Formats: sequence, C-alpha cells, structure tokens
Amino acid sequence: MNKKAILIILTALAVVLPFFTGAYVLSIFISIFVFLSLSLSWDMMLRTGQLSFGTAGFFGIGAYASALAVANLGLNPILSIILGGLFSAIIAFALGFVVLRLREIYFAITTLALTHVFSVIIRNLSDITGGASGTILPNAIFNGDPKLIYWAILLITFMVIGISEMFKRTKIRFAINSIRNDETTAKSSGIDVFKYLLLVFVITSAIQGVIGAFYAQQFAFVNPESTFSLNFLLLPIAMALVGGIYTTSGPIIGALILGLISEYLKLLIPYGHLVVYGVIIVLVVLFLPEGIFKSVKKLFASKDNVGSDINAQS
Amino acid sequence: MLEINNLDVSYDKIQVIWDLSLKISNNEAVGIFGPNGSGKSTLIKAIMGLVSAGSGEVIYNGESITDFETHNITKKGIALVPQRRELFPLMSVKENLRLGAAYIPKARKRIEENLQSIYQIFPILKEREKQLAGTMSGGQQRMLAVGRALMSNPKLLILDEPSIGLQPSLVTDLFKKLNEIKKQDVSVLLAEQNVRQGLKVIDRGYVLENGKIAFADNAEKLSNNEHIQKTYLGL
Amino acid sequence: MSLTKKQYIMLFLLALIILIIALWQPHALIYGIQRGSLYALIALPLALVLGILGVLNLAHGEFLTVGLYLSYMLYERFNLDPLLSIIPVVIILSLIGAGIYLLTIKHVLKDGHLNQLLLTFGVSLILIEIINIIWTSRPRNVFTSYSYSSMSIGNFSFGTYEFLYFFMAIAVLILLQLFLKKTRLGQATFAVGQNPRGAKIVGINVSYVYLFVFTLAVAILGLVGAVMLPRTAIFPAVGSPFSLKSFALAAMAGLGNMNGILIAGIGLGIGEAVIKSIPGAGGWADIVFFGVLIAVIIARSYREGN
Amino acid sequence: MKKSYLLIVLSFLLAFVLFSMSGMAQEPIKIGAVNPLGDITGRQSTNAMELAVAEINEAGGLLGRPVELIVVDSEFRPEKGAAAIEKLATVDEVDFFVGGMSSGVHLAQIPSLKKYKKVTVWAGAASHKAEEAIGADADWYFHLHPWDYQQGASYGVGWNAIVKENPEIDIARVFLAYEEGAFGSDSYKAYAAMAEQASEGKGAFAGVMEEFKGASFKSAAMGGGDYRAMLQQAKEYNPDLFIWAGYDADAIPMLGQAREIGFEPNLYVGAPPGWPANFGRNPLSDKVILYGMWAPALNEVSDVAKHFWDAYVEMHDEEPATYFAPLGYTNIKFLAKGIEKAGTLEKEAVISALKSTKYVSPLGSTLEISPSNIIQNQGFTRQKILQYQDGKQHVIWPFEFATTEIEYPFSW
Amino acid sequence: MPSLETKNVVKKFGGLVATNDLSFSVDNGEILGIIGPNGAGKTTIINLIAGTLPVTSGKIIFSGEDVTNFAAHERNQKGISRTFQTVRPLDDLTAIENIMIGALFGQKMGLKDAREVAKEICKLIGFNNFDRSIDQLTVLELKKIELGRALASDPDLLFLDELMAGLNMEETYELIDVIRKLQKRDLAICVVEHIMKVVKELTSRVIVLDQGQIIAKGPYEEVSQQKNVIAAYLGEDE
Repeated sequence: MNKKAILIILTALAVVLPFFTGAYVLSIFISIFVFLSLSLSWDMMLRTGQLSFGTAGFFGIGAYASALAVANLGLNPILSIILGGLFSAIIAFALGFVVLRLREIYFAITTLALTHVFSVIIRNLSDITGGASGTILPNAIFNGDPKLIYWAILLITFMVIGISEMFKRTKIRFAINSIRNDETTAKSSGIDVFKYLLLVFVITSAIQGVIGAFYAQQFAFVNPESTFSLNFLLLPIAMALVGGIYTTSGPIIGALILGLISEYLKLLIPYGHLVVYGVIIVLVVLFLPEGIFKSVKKLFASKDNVGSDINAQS
Repeated sequence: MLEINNLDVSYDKIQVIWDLSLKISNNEAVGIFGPNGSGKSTLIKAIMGLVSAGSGEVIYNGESITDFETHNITKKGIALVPQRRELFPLMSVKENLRLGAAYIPKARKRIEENLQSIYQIFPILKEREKQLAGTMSGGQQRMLAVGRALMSNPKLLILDEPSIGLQPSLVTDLFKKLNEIKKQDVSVLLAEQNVRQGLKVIDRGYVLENGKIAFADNAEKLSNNEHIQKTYLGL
Repeated sequence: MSLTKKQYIMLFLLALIILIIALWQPHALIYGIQRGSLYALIALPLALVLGILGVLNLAHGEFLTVGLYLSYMLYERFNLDPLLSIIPVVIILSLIGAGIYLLTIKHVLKDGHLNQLLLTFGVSLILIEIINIIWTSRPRNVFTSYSYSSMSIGNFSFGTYEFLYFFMAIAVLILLQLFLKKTRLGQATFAVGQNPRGAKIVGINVSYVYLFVFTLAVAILGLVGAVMLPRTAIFPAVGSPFSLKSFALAAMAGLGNMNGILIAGIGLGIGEAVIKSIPGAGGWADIVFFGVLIAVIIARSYREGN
Repeated sequence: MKKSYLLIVLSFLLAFVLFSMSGMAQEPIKIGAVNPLGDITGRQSTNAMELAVAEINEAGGLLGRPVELIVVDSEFRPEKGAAAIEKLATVDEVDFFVGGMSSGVHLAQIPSLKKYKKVTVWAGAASHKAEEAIGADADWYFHLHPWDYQQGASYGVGWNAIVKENPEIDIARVFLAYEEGAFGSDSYKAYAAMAEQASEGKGAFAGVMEEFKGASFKSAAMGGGDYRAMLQQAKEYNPDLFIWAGYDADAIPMLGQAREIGFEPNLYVGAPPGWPANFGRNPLSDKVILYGMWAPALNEVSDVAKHFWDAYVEMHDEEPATYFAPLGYTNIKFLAKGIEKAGTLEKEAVISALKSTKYVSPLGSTLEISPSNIIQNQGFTRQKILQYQDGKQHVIWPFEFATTEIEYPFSW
Repeated sequence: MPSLETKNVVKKFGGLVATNDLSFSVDNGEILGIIGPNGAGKTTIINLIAGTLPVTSGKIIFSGEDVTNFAAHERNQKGISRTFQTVRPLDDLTAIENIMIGALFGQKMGLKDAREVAKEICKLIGFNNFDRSIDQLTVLELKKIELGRALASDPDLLFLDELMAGLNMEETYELIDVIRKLQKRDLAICVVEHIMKVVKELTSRVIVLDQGQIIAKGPYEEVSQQKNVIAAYLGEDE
C-alpha cells in the first residue's frame, strides 16, 4: 500500500468519525487525543535528551490562563485556548534561561518541582484563581457539542503531529539529535545548544498549554487538584514509552492503545482493572522494550526479509 | 592452559568471530594482532564471559568455562586489563588494588604481599597510593589497571590494547614491565595495535582478520613476515 | 576531614539560623527535625538503588506502603506490636522485594532509564491496586500506648516518639557507610556503583550485588514502615508522596551523597515546619520544599559550570 | 512505516467494535450510575444501589417493568467521569442518571449532564462550585447531599439546640482546622461567612460563635499528615469548639498529635466525609464528636435504617462503612418512588413527582425537595451531630434520632 | 597574519593549573604538532581554543579577531573546527547526515546544500558508505566521519585530537594523505598525536607540553633530541 494513501484515508477516517459514532466514542477519542498530544510534546522534548517532568505544570498553567481569561475578562473561549498556549510559552521562555542549564535527573526533578510550585501558587492566590476550589465557567466550549469539540481537538492534534514531523524533517532534527547524543560535539559543530533547547522547550510547553486550555474549556472548570494532576504527566510518558520514543508514530500508537485498553478494561473488569493495566505496562517493558511501534516494525521487517530470502532462493 | 575451540560470536545478528581456535600453554606469552574490527576485543570478551559465545568452547586447565560468568572466570585465575581500564574512579589507588584481590579467595590471603610486589613493579602507584583513581592521568590509570589485574595472582593475564593513547615513553615502560611479569610464572595473552612493541614481549602470535585467524607463528617469524611489516609496522 | 574557611562560615551561618529558629519557633525546630529525618530515612534507600543500580524506582513509596500494611496485618491477626513486627516485616518485605526484582527490574537494567521508569510505574500501579482490592481504600490505624507519648518543657509539650526517626536515620546512615567502607560486600557494592564492568572483572558477582542492594533498600523500607505505623493512617496511596519527596532529596543532595540526604531532609523539614507555624502561611509550606530544592539544584549547576 | 498506520486503523476499528456493540435490550428502565469504584465510598454506594434495585425488582419492578442499573467507574478522574456520562447517555441510553462523589469529577460531568438534561438524582459532590455550575434553571437536576454551606449552617442550628438542652456547655470560641484542598478551603469560606453573620447576631451560629479562627493543614490523604503546627496554633487560641475538616486518614493521627502537645478543647469535632476502619476501637476516639449524615446506631431508632443494614449485610457480606452506602440506597429508592408516583417515564411528570416525593430514608431523616441557594431541587439540608462513646457512634442531634446524650467535656 | 594566536592563556581547574601562560601561533597552510605526556594539557588547549572550556585568563585571537569570549558554536561558525579523541558520532543519524551537521550549523546551510557539501567532503576523505547507520561502520570509517564533520563547517583552523589512535599503519597513512590534501587548501592545522611517525611525517613544527607549559618548540627532528623532551615524553627507546 502506498504510504500517502493510507495517511489520507486515516486522516479522512479521523475527520468523519463523528458522523458514524455517538458522543461516548467521541469523548473517549477526545480524551485520547488530549493525552496523545501531551505524549507527543513530551517526546519532542525528550528528543533533545531532556527528560521533562513538567508536562502537567504547563498543562495546568495553560488551563488556568484560559479559564481565568474567559471567567474574568470575558475572552472568547477559542481565543483563550491560544492564550493558554501563549502564556505557557512565555513562562517556559522565562524559566528556560535558568532550568535549561540542568541535565538529566536534575532537569527532571526541577520541572516536576515547578509543577508543584505552580499549583501551590495558584492555590494560594485565591483572589484571582478561586484558590483550592477553583473557578468554573458558565459554559463549556461550543456549548458542549461533542462533534465540534472533537474536531477542535483533532485539529490541535494534527497541528501537534505536524510540529512533530517538522522536528523530524527539518534542520531542527539534526540539532536536537546532536544535542541528545553529544552536546560537546553539537557545540563544536556550530550548533547553538541553548537556542535549540529553548526553542523546543517553549514549543512543547506551548502545546501543553494549549491542551490544558482546551481541557479547561471542554469541562468548563479548573481547580488545582484536577488541573495539575500527575495523571497529565505519568500517562503521557507511559504512552510514549509503550508506543516507542523518538518518533511521531510511537506516542500516537501508545496513546491509542493505552487509552482504548484502559477504557475497555474498565468496562470489562469494574473492580481492579488498574491491576491489569499495570500488568500490561510491565509486560510491554519486559517483552517489547523498544516500544510497540519499533518492535512491530522490526517484526514486519524481519518477515519481509524472510520473504525476500525465499524469493531469492526460488 | 587455555584452549579455544571453534568459537563463534555474534552481536545482534552480525557474526564477529568465525570458527576460531587457539591455544596458550603454561608460561607462554601469546599475541593477537589485527586491524580494527578484526575481532580482537570480542575474542577477549568472549573468553572473559563478557559476551556469550554462539558456539564453540573455551577450556581452561581442562575445564570448560564457556558459560561461566565473568566473576567466576576471574576466580579461576584469569585476569583482564581491559581496554577502557574500568577502574573505580571514586576509590584510591590502594583501594583499587585491594579490590583486585578481595574477591579471589586465594589472592585475598596475600593482599599485603601482592601489594608490595606490585609497588615494586610500579613505584608510581605507591607514590600515589591515596590518590583517587579518577584523578590520575591516562598512563597512570593504565599502570593501575595492570596492577589491579596482577593483585589476583592470575595464572593468565589478558591485556586488551594496553598501549592505546599512551605517550611513547610510557609504552616502552609498560612493555618492559610486561616482560618482568612474564618471568613470574604468568601466561600472557596480549591484544595489540602496536605490533612493533608487542613483538618484543610475546613468544607466539596470531594475526586476526575479519574474525578469523589469518596466520599464526612465533614472534621472530612474524616480525620478518612481509605482510606484517607492510601493514602493521609501516616499513 | 578538614574544612575550608568557606565551609566554616557556612556551618556557622547554619548554626545561627538554627539558633534563631530555636528561639523564635522552638516547636518548628523539633517538628522539622523529626519529619525531616523521616523524609531522609525513606530517601536513603531510594538513593542507594539510584546510585548503585542506576534505577529511579517510582514504586519506592509503594514498597513502604506494603511494609506498612504487612505490619498492620500482623497487628490485626496476631496482635503483634508494630515495633516487634519489625523483624517479620523486614523479612517478608525483603522476600517480596527480591521477588519483584528478579521478576521485573533485573530484566531492564540494561534497557535505559526510561524503561526502568515505566516499569516501576507499572509495578507501583499493581501494588497500589492489589492493596486496594485486599484492604479497600479505607484508612486503617493501629493503637499503641507509646506512639503519642510526650514531653514538656515549661508549658511547651511535644511528642517524643518521632525522635526515633532521627536516631534511626542516623543509625541507618552510619551503618550504611560502615557497610560500604568496611565489609567486603559493601566494598563490592561501592565498586559496582562506580563501574559494574570493572567489578565483574575483579571477580565481583554483580548480579548478586544488585539483588542484594535492591533487597536491602526494600528491607530498610520495611523497617521504616513498621516504625511509622503507630503514628500513621494507612491507605493504598500512603507511600506514593514519599517517592517524590525522596527523589527530591536525592537530587538536592546530589547523587551519591548520603550525608547530604540527611542534611537536606532535616533542612527542608525545618523550613516546612517554620512556614507552617506562621499563622495564615501554612498553605505556602510546599513552596519552601520545592522552592529550596530548585534553588539548590540551580545554584549547584552554576557553581559546577564555573 | 506503513505498519504503524495499519495499527492505527486497527485501533479505530477496535474502538468501533468494542463500544458500539453494547446496549441492546430495550425492556427495562435503565438507571445509569457513575461512581469511583476503586474507592470504598463509590464501591459501597454502588453495592447499596444494587441492593435497592434488587428489592424493587423483587417487588415487581417499576411501572411493571424491571429496573436495570448500569454502573460505570469514574476512577476519580474528571475526564473519565464525563466520558462515563456520555457512555450511559448514548451507548446504554439510560433513562436516569444517579450516583456520584467528588466535586472535581462532578464539575467535569456537568457540561454533559446539561447537554442531555435527563432526570438526574445526584448523591454526592458538596462543593457550592458544583451548584454554581448547575445553575438555577436546571429543573431536571436533584441533589441529595447537603451543600457545603448547608452543612455548616445545620451545625450551627444543632449546637444552639444542644447548648439549650445542656446549660453546662458553653461555646464562644470556635477554631476550624481545614485541609488545604477544595473540600477544606470551601468549608473555611463557609465558616468565615457564618462567623461574620454570627458576630452581628445573625445566622445559624449566632450565640455559639462569638469568635472564630481557622488554620489549614495538609491532609494525610494528600501526602501530609503532620498537624502539629496547626494544632499548636489551635492550642494557643484555646477554643471551646475545635472542628477539623479533612479526610478519614487524618482522624487518628490528628487526635494523637493533639494529645501529645496537650491540646484539649472541650469539644473535639471532626467533619470528614468518612471515618477510618475501626476508629471506635481506638481509645483516643472516646468523646470525639463527628458531623455526618448517618451512623450505624440509627438502627436502634429507625426501622428503615435497620432494614437497610440487615439487607446490605445479607447481600454483600460486609457492613456498610460509610454514609454513602445508605445514601446510594436512598438515591435509587427516592428516584423509584418518584417514578412510581408519576406513573410514567415522561420527563416533566417525573420531575414534578420527584419534587413532591417524600421518602423516609435509612439516613434517619425524611428526604424531601426544596430549593437551595441556587438550584431548584435540593434534598437533604441537614447533617447530624454524632459522638463516639465507648467505641460506638451515637447520634446526639437532631434529638428525634438521638441514641444517647452528649458526653461533655472532651478529655484525654 | 597568523590564523591563530594565543596570548598568555591560563586555565585553572579549582586550584589546579592545567595550562600556564601559554602563547603560540599557527599560520595558514601550516601543520603544527602538539605533543606531550598524558595529562600535559593538550586536549585542554583544544577545548580552550574551540570554546568548550572558558579560559581563566589570556587571549585567543583568531584571524585577527579576539574570540576569547565567544561561545563554542560561534567559534565554529567563525571557522574553528575540531575532532574528538574518542569518536563521537551521532547514533541516530546516517553517516552522511553526521557529516552534514557541520555544514548545516557551522555554515548555516539548508539541507540540500549541506548534503552536496557533505558528498564533496566524502570524496575528499575517501568515504563511500553514505547511508550506512553508524553502528555498521569500522573504526577507520568512524574516524573519517569525525574528520568529515569537522571539515563540513568549512574551517580555517582545524584541530585533530589523536585522530590516528587505534588505527594500524596502513590506515594511518591513508589519513595522512587526506591531511596533506587539506594543507594544500591553505588550512591551519594543529595535530595532537602520540604516534611520532605521524608527527614526523606531517608537521613542520611542534610544541612540546609538559604540565601545562611549553617546554620545547621547533621542528620535530630538533625537538626530539632535546633532553628534557626525552625525559618527560619520548623515553630512551627509539
């Protein structure tokens, strides 16, 4: 099959999905796309070698920026989603000058600590943010129309996939690859390491901010406990790793598989489905250590080879 | 004392050693020469149990050690001076040396004795007894790695490219020491790029090419071999 | 150990700060030392596993949880005092830890940090949910006569049981260091932590050392669990927050710095307690914890950068 | 590369197959419940709902049709809770929604609930934020649990009554310890507002709250568990009435820490949504007062409560441990009674029937609907004041359900 | 005008002096050898000039411009390139993509142009397996990639840090030929080597370092006779 054709069919399938299915399946896919985009954005940062634990933090900041802009300034919800992204990007830009000096677990723990700092600040600035009980919005975006909400997150997801592919196809790929592999070599080859790290940090944080803002508008509320939940950190990471890191397809596959499995398991095993979920994750790590995407690719590749060998013999 | 029969080794799916056999007798110094990628390091790793053999066997003093784990091979009396030295950077020179013997039951009883004899061979190690291994220069670390290997009272000392990255004076020095060590009832297996120096130490040598033994001979004949002269000695 | 002039000044400043706190908020000082010691006590085994195996164990807190529940079970079933249950809990938990290590973690040691992270995340999910199925989410407690004993100085009363955390933290720290310095297995452990390949070459059974270290870490958590139980409500997620705090302390102290973990733990404990004891400021206590963490890590990066 | 796309296509197909094949028979009346099944509250609430449904079906069903309860786990996650509503509405095509706890999850469900506007009888979620989100015009929404401000006010009424009955009790200074999350800080706001009213001689707390102070703590359930700094402040304030608003995990450690620093208020009150297992067995619990909707002791004074307890134990082989069990039972029974009364499933009829339905609940009180601050249909407005005596929860107030008298003062 | 000139360069690590008051220069078209015992500070000098390490004091002048305070990537863009002692290829890129890096960022080229440049360089260094992945390459090929990447940023000054280490003589001569070709392009080249044959063959001039200081300079033949050089470095052997 032609790769382009499959891509177009897939895209079309995703776009027309709302005409063939109900609100429930849509809501599952909306949630999957939310996590998929977070997962991809986390992976994009990882491609520079930086393990970020700040996904939930920038998600939360975007969510709050958007919700407060709608609640207090009466901003248009759609614009507020863009604002959420911008706000996260600005915070990331400012913090980047300091935290991007750090590497490995020091970067990881610092971004995680920042997530907590954000949520504590928001919880304590109750005059502006509504404090621990949060802020509610009068209306969900598009008046809660699942089709429109689905298309909106689909559009965002396509954009995120586009950015991820841009990272793969342009000069940026060479820069972030070099930085991940060997920073000294990168510097000595003329790569402005800090500039690229900052670029990726700002872009991925903006994505997380947009997704957070979307989430806030979809459910029409924000509060520190739900909005800064570590679910928005751990699940995207699990999805990317299960699917396969450093690729665009990996997080997509990981998010679809884990997202669908978790929902299906829940219906199948009402009590204790999370045990099975945990077992699946453990089994994937043990038996498909490169993630599903690369493992499946290898499996098919070796089969193809066998095929060609047979052809060669005959 | 060491016999390798029909050894095959592969990484992933790429075979690196092909049907290789060689022998080392007691008190013999044997060299393995060959270009990069010819499989010298892999052969050594296979002997030491650091990679697993695909097929074939490694026999040491009549016992098959093919599937032994590295630490058990070391306990049998085979010591390795690895190419990357593999020292313990946060430990002092003395601690590094002691560790060389601490896990070998026979050598453990003779730690102090061994220390003194190694200090005799490498006075620099005594001078720097308390320095952390990680802060020493490359040459000194190489000496320490040799010293650590000797601490285990090995019957067979394996050295993987000990001269790489060493300044000329140290290379000469190192091989002089090796000649001394040879005299102490130790067999030596030496993998080297620096064939000129290596030939001064060994009794017999194998030339490895593409994972197979291209030819083998005693040291003198090897140094007169035309191919060796052209490719490795640059004459 | 000889100290530089700079270190003397730092020590002096530290002593001064502690003195000021002692005069201004004496209870904050006591609570800080007690809680901070507990944080450090739990962080030490995490740092050990991180330092030697190179594995960041997200299921760390869950092993503590399992230890707590084991001790609770022995109390409920056999009316065994939590402090007496230390020995059986340590033994059973060690077996569980070793089992989980052999079944899972052992197989991903060569796979890179991220897979280890995901694996331990999966393990933690499984442990939490199994506990939830067995004991439900309902908190449980035990009652012992000694766990809320107190002491008074003037009209100022404070609990004494938690000083046990402090003494235990010091004891565990000293024993760990003696172990690493003085015993053959300890030296092997230290060697494996620096260079596993080198360790193999000198005849150390590296896979045994890994198993031992992981089991030791879990065993320490069993000890902590049994000691904590009389003062803690337990529920399936009780240990989870400690993974994060332990990770934070290990990072703040710098990898491999065990003394640093105790100092960082107590420092952050006191900081937290001081903020909490200022009326109206309690909500900001977490900022101290994480703010100081970030500041220390960044300051160190600047120092090392130059 | 291609294979990955194939995989994605397969995932989509899988989703279609899995989620479109459920929902078939149309016969029974379908009630959709969303509860956090991993949590004891949600699990027991669900158990109690199943009990209620079983009883209804045994008695011949509703309007001659059997009742089917379809339960979906909210996992305590907002997006999962919302998706559960969507599934119940579109896949299972339920007629009614019931269930629920956690305001955070409920807030995320409200947009979906508003979209379908099916008759909804919601048991939990006490935050006034949820009430704001529902709004004034949602006539299809019935809320059973008292809102946070109603709970606060009912205690004021209760204490006034108790003080009147027991002249030796004197309450002037009130100290509220609240966990720093949404639950605690909402409680604090409610109390602060009531304190201001009380200082002007108005409101439920007038006469029993001359002075008021609050301090926050981090709940053990959220990774805290050290209350001493807060308790120290409380001790210095020396209140007559000490109330803490936190979670069940805080109950015993907080008591113990209060004892060790020598904090001994005359009234020690806890207001968590649930209590730890075997709390009464802990000697520290004696004379601790608690706010709640229900206590096993109600079995002694209420036949409905007794019936519920026995039936629950028989069906599920465990004792109800949280008030969400009787509340879940009430949730179904109340709805069923309303439907029965309406005699049809037609929405307007059911709504107006529910509005006038009275149900004597196993929680003791009779459930009837009245408007609250914002919404039209509010169920319970009052909590109860209970006390642990000799290891047992007793009802102190309202007096009509009282199982014993208050023991005063609290002491170690 | 010399291509590179260092003036009194000092580098301290904590209390340790790694290079002390170092002044030397290299002209275009010249190959300078830098030799000295292990730990003498040879790699440190490269790091200082390439900008991977900041100097403690002193000045580095390149093509008449003071670059002392420039970041590493800026110096590369100006025309200073280097290879690394241990080869550091970028795993997830193919062979030619590794070389392209230099052109993409050192010369700020687009992808297409960079590929053309990389191809030309491959021709120059005698490398043909463009699209091989890195783990399939031999040591010699890896060294070529390392050199190729350094060349792709079109340097005026090139540092080769033990490029020949681990190669046999035949392979070494192949690279010597490549470097000679480069010399004809008027590059200034600094060679750090332990293999004296290479130093003898290639360089017109050497400086000998010991403990961070220059202890001798001049043509190799002269320097190698000096007693202090023999004592500190060469040994009595040959």
